[in-house]
Amino acid sequence: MKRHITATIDGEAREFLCDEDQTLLDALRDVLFKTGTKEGCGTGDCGACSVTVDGRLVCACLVLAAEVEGARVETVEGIAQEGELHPLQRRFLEQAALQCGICTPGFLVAAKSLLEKNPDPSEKEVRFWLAGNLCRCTGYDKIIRSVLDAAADLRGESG
Amino acid sequence: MQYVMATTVEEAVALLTEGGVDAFPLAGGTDLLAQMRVGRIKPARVIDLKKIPELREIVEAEGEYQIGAAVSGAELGEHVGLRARWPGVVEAMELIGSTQIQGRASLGGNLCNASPAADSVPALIAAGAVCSLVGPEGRREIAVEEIITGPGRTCLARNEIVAHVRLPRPKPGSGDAYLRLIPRSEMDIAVVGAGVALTLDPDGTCTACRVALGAVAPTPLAVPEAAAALVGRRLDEAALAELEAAARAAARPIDDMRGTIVYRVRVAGVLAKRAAIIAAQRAGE
Amino acid sequence: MARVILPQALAPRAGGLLEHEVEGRNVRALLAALDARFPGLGAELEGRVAVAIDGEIYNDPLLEAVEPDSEVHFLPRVGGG
Amino acid sequence: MSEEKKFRWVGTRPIRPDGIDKVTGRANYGADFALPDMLWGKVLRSPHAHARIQSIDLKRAKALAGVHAVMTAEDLPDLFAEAAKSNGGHDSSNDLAHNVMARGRVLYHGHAIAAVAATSSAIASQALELIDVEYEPLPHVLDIASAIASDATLIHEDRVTQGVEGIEGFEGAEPSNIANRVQLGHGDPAEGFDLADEVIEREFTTRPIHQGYIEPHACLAQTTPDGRVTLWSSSQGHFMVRDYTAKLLDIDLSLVKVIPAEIGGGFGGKTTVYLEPLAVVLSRKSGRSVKMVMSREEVFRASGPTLGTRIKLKLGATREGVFTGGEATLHYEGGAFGGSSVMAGCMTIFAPYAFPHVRSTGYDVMVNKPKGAAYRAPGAPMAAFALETVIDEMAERLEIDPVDLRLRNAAKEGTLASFGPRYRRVGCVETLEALRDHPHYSAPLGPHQGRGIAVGFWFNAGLQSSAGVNLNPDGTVTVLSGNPDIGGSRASLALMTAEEFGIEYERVEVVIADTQSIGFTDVTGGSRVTFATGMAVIEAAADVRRQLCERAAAVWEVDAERVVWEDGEARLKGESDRAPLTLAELAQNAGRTGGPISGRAALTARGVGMAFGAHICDVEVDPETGRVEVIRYTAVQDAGRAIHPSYVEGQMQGGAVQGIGWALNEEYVFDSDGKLENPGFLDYRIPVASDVPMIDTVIVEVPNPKHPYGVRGVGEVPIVAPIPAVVNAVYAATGVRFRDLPLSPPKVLVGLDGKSAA
Repeated sequence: MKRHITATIDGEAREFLCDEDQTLLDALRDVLFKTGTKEGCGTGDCGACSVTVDGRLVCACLVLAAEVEGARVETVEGIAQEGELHPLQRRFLEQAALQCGICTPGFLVAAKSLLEKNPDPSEKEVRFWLAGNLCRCTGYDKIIRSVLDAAADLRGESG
Repeated sequence: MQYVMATTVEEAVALLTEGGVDAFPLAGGTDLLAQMRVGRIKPARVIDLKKIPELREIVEAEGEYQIGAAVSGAELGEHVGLRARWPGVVEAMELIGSTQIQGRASLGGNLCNASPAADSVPALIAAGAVCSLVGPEGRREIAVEEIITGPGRTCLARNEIVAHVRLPRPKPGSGDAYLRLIPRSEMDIAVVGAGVALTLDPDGTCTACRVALGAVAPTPLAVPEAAAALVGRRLDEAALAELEAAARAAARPIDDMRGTIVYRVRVAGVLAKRAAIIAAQRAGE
Repeated sequence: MARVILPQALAPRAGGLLEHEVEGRNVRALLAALDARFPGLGAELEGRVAVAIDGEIYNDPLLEAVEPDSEVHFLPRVGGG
Repeated sequence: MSEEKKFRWVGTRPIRPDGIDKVTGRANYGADFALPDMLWGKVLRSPHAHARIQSIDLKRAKALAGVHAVMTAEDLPDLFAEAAKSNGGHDSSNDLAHNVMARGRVLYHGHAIAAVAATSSAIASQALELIDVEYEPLPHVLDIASAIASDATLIHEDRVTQGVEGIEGFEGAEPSNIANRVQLGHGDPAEGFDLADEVIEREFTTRPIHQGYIEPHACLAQTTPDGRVTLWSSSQGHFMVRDYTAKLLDIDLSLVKVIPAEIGGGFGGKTTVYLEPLAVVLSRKSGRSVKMVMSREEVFRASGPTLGTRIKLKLGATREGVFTGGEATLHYEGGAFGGSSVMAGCMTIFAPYAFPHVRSTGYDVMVNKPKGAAYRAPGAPMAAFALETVIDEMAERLEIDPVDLRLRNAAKEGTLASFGPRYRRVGCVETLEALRDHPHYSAPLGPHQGRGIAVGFWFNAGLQSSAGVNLNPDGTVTVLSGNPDIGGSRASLALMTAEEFGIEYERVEVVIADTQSIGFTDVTGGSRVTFATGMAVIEAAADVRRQLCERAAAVWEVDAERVVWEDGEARLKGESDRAPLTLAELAQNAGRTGGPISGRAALTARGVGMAFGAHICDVEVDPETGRVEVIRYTAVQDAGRAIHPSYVEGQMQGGAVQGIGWALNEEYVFDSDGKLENPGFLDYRIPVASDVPMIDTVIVEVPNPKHPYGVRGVGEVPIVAPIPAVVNAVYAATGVRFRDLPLSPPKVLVGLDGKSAA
C-alpha cells in the first residue's frame, strides 16, 4: 500500500505517493524526479543528499518519506530564487569550488544552513560544520573559501 | 513495511507489543535507516516516536534535567542551560556523526543502539544519569550503566522504550567532560571514549568523581576504581597517573579494524586523564 | 642507423643485448628489421610497447619518422588514471 | 611555441560553462536518468573470496512477481573459448568479461555472479535473495607473500608468468600467481653501489585503497529488437563504455550509442565497465529499459580499487650527495586477474633524478581481491613513498638539506631517464627551487611538529581525441568534445577556443557529444583532456579560422593568402583602410558565401609533457595517542601552462588531500576469509573537511615545447608526492621512520614506543 504525503518542497505544495519504507531521498529522486539531491552512500556518511526538513539539516537518505508529512523540505533546487543565484552558488562558481560537482548540492544545502545559523563562522567552524559532506575532488580548500566569502557577501562586507 | 506514528508512550508500547519482534521504534533513525539500507534489519513495522511530546522535550526542574529520548543532538546542543550545566554530556552527544546526523540522532537512540562505542553513554554514566523506561507493565527507572548489556543488546524488553533520561542537579564546583579518539577529526566511530564528571571543593580537592569508558569492553563501562583515584585528593600528577593506570586496568577491549587491544588500553588511560583535567577546569569555572 | 634500446625484459630475446643498430625510416621499418634479425621480436614489441624517439614518447607508434641518428627506446605503455 | 606570446584568455579564471547546472541541481549524473518503462537491475555478489560455482538456480527469483529478467554468465558470449587456446583464457577482454560476471569460479568476495531486473529496486533486492547458488569454497590467497610462496594456491591454474622468457631463474616457468614480470633501467646498480659512500636499503608496504569517488557507478540501458543499444552512463569515457560493452556482448560498435552523463568523480576508477553489459543483457531479456546503480558497499567491494604493494629499494650516494645507483624490486597486487600498475611503478620510481646505474624489477601479483583499476598516476604514489623517504634518510645521513640533495640530482633536459629515453625540457629543477623559496619551507615549527618534503613525477598520456567546432550564424561557437568533463575541462577547452578566435569566452559553448555525434575519443584520464583534446580543439578552430579567411577573401575578391585572422576578425594584410570582417559578420553571411562553417580535428596527440610536483607538509603528532594532524601544506607543480589556473590549483589541492588520506587513514581491511570489513565511508576513512588545512599552491610554468600553449598534464602528478611528504614530516616530528601505510594512530603509537624502547 502506498502512502499519500503532502509536503512543501522547495516552496511548492506537493502531494505524492510513496512506499512506507521509502526514504525521503528515494521519494525526491524516483517519485518527484527531483534528482538535484544526490546519493553517494545511502547510509548518512557522505552528505551528498543533504536537505533541510523544517529548517533542520539532515541526510535525506536517513529520513523516511512518510516522516515529512506536513513538513517543509528544502533541497538544492530551491536555493536559487527566481533565477537569481544565491551568494553561495555564485562563490562556488567564481572560486571553482566544484570539480565533478556530485557533492556540490549537498555542500550548498549544508553551507546555507550554517550561514543561516551562524552568519560569521570561522574557517574551523565551517570545516567542522561541513565534515559530513565528503568531497573527493577539491581537497576542500576552494569550498571553504567560497563559504567564507559568501558569508561575507551575506553580511554585506564584501567589496 | 508499515510506518506508524505514536503520540503517547502508551500508544508506542502498544504498537510495539502488537508488532512483535519485527517492530522497531524510530527516533532519529540514523542507525535504523542505515541498517535497513544495508539489509541488516528488515522491520515489518516502524513506530515513529517523534510525535510523543515527552520524548521531544528538555525539562528543567530545580537544576535537574529531563531529556526526552527522541531529542536530537542538535536540539541538545542548542539548549543553553543544559550546555552550561552538563557540557560533557552535550559534547559527547554532539560528537556523534555529522551536522546532518545531529539533526536527527537522538540520545535515546544512541543508548538503545547499544554500541560499545556509543559516544553519549560514557558521558551519561559519568553524569550519573537515570533512564525512565516505559513498558506494558508501566514505568521503571534504571541507572544508565545498566541499560546496555552487550554489543547491540539492552536490558529493555522488546516492547519497552526509553522515555527520557534524567541528569541530576550537579553540586557546586562540578564539571564534566567527554573525549574520544578517532583517526579523523569527525565522522568516525570512537576507538576509545572517556567521560569524567567530578566535583571539587574550593581548595581543589576532589570530593566526588565518576569515570566511564567507551569502546574498551562489550559495553560502555563505569570505572569506579579510576574515580576513586581522584576522590579525596587534588588533581596533581600522582593522582592523575593513578587515574590513568586504573582506567587502563579496567579496559578489556578487543582487536578490530578500528583499533588494537594494546592501543585502546593505552589511550583509555590517556583520555581519562585528559577528560579529568578538562572536567576539573570546568568545575573551577 | 638508428640506435634502438630494448626493455631489459626483452634482451634475452635479442641475443642478450639491449642496444642494437637498426636501419629504418619509421617505427614500422625498425620493427620489421628487428623481427628479421630476431624472429618474433618485432611482433612482441608492436603488441606491447610505446616508443620514445629522441626523448619524445609515442603511445601508439607505427609510422613515426626515425632519423638516421635517432635514439629509439622501446618502453612500456602507460595510460593513467 | 614562443615564450612572448600574449594571451587574452589563457590563464584567466572565468566561470565554467556547466557551472550553473551543477550548482542548481540540474546537471544529470549517471543515476539521474529515467525512462517510463524502466526496470531496476541489481547484482548478486559472491560471499566467498574464492569458490567454484557448482550451481545457480534462478527458478525462485524468476517466479517472483515483478521480476522481468534474470541473468548469469551463461547469457554473455563465451569469449574464453578462443583465447583459452593461446593464453589460458587470459587477455584483457576475457578478464573483463569474467570480472563483470563470474564464470565457473568466483575469484573475490563481491564478484558478480547473477543479476535481475524488476519493477522496483526493492523487488530486485528481494529477487537476489531467491537465487540459490551452491559454492564449493576453495583456498584463497590474500597477500603478496602467500601468493608468491612456492606452495601457493593458484588463482588461475593455467597462467604462466609473462615477461620471463630467457630470464635466469624462470626457465620453463610453471604456472604461478605472478601474472607478469617487468624490468627497466640502465647501467649496473652493483657498480653504482660500489661508487657510493652511503647505501641505504629499505622495504615498504602499502594496503589496498579505493579511488573513493562520491558517485557510485550507474547506467541506464535501452535496447531494441533489431539489436540497437542506447546507454546513459557515467564514466571517464563513453567510447570506452561503447567499446567494452560491444566487445563483451559481441555487438557492432555502430549499433551502440553511449550518451555521457555528467561524472561524479572517477580518478581512474571509471575507466572500465561493471554494470553496462549486464544492463544491456537484462534489457534485451526483458524488452524494457533497465537502470542499474551500485550501492556504496558494491562500489567498495567490486569496483576500483588499487591494491597492496611491497617495494624494496636501495639507494647509493656519494658524500657530496650525488646518486650513484638505485635498485628497486616492486611487487604490486593486481587483484584476481593481475594487471596491476607495477609497470608504471617501475617506470616512475627513479624518474625524478639522474642515475648512472639504475634498475627496477616489477611483479604483477594475483590475489583473491577485486580486479584492480587505475587510480590517479597509477602505481606512482607507492613508488614515490619508497624513494622519497629513502632520500630523506640519505639527506639526513649525508647532512645535506633535503631540497639541495634533490636539486643536485634532479632530472633536466638531456638526463637519461630511468625508464629509458633522455628527458626533453622538464621542470623538475624549477619546481624544487620554487618549493625551496616558498616561505613555508623555512617557517618555524612548534613542539611535536615536523616538516617533510617530497617530489612526485607522472607522465601525460596523449592518446586519441576528436573535436568539432561549429560556427553559429550569430557568431557564437559550439565546441564538440568526446571527453566527459570531470573537473572543469569544458572551461579549459572554451578558453583555448576563445583564444584561437579572439572572441569573448562567453561566446563559446562546449558540448560533450555522444558516441554517434563525435569521432572516437579516448578516456578522460592520464591527465590528457586539456592537453590532447585541447590540441584537437585548437586544430579544429584553426580549420574554422582558415575557412573564415577564405570567406573574407571571397567577399573582398582577393587571394586568401592576403587575409589574416587577428583579434576576432579577418583583416586584409597591408590595407588598413579596408574594414575588417568580424567573426559575427562572416558567420551571419556564411550561407551566402559557401555554406555553414565548421571545423574538425581528429588526432593521436603527440608531444606529451611530463611533469613534476614538489610538496611541503607540516604535521603535528600527539605523542600519547599517535594521532597525526596535517597542519600546513603547500603543493608546487609544473603545469607547463595553466589554461584555467583555478582548476589547475584544484587538481593540486584535491590530489594532495587524496594523498594525505592514503598516507594517514585509508586502507581496505580484509578478514581472514577475504571479506572486506569496511565497505563504507564510515570505516573507509577518506579525509573530511575538518581533517585538513588550506592547501597552498604554486603553479610553475615551464612550457611544454610540443604543445601550442605549452600545456603539460596536471591531473595526476599531485597525488604522487603527498605520501612521502607526510611520512617524512612524521619522521621530523617523532624521529620514527614509518614504512608501512597507513600511518593510523595505533601504528604510529607502536612506532613511538619502539623509539622510546630503543
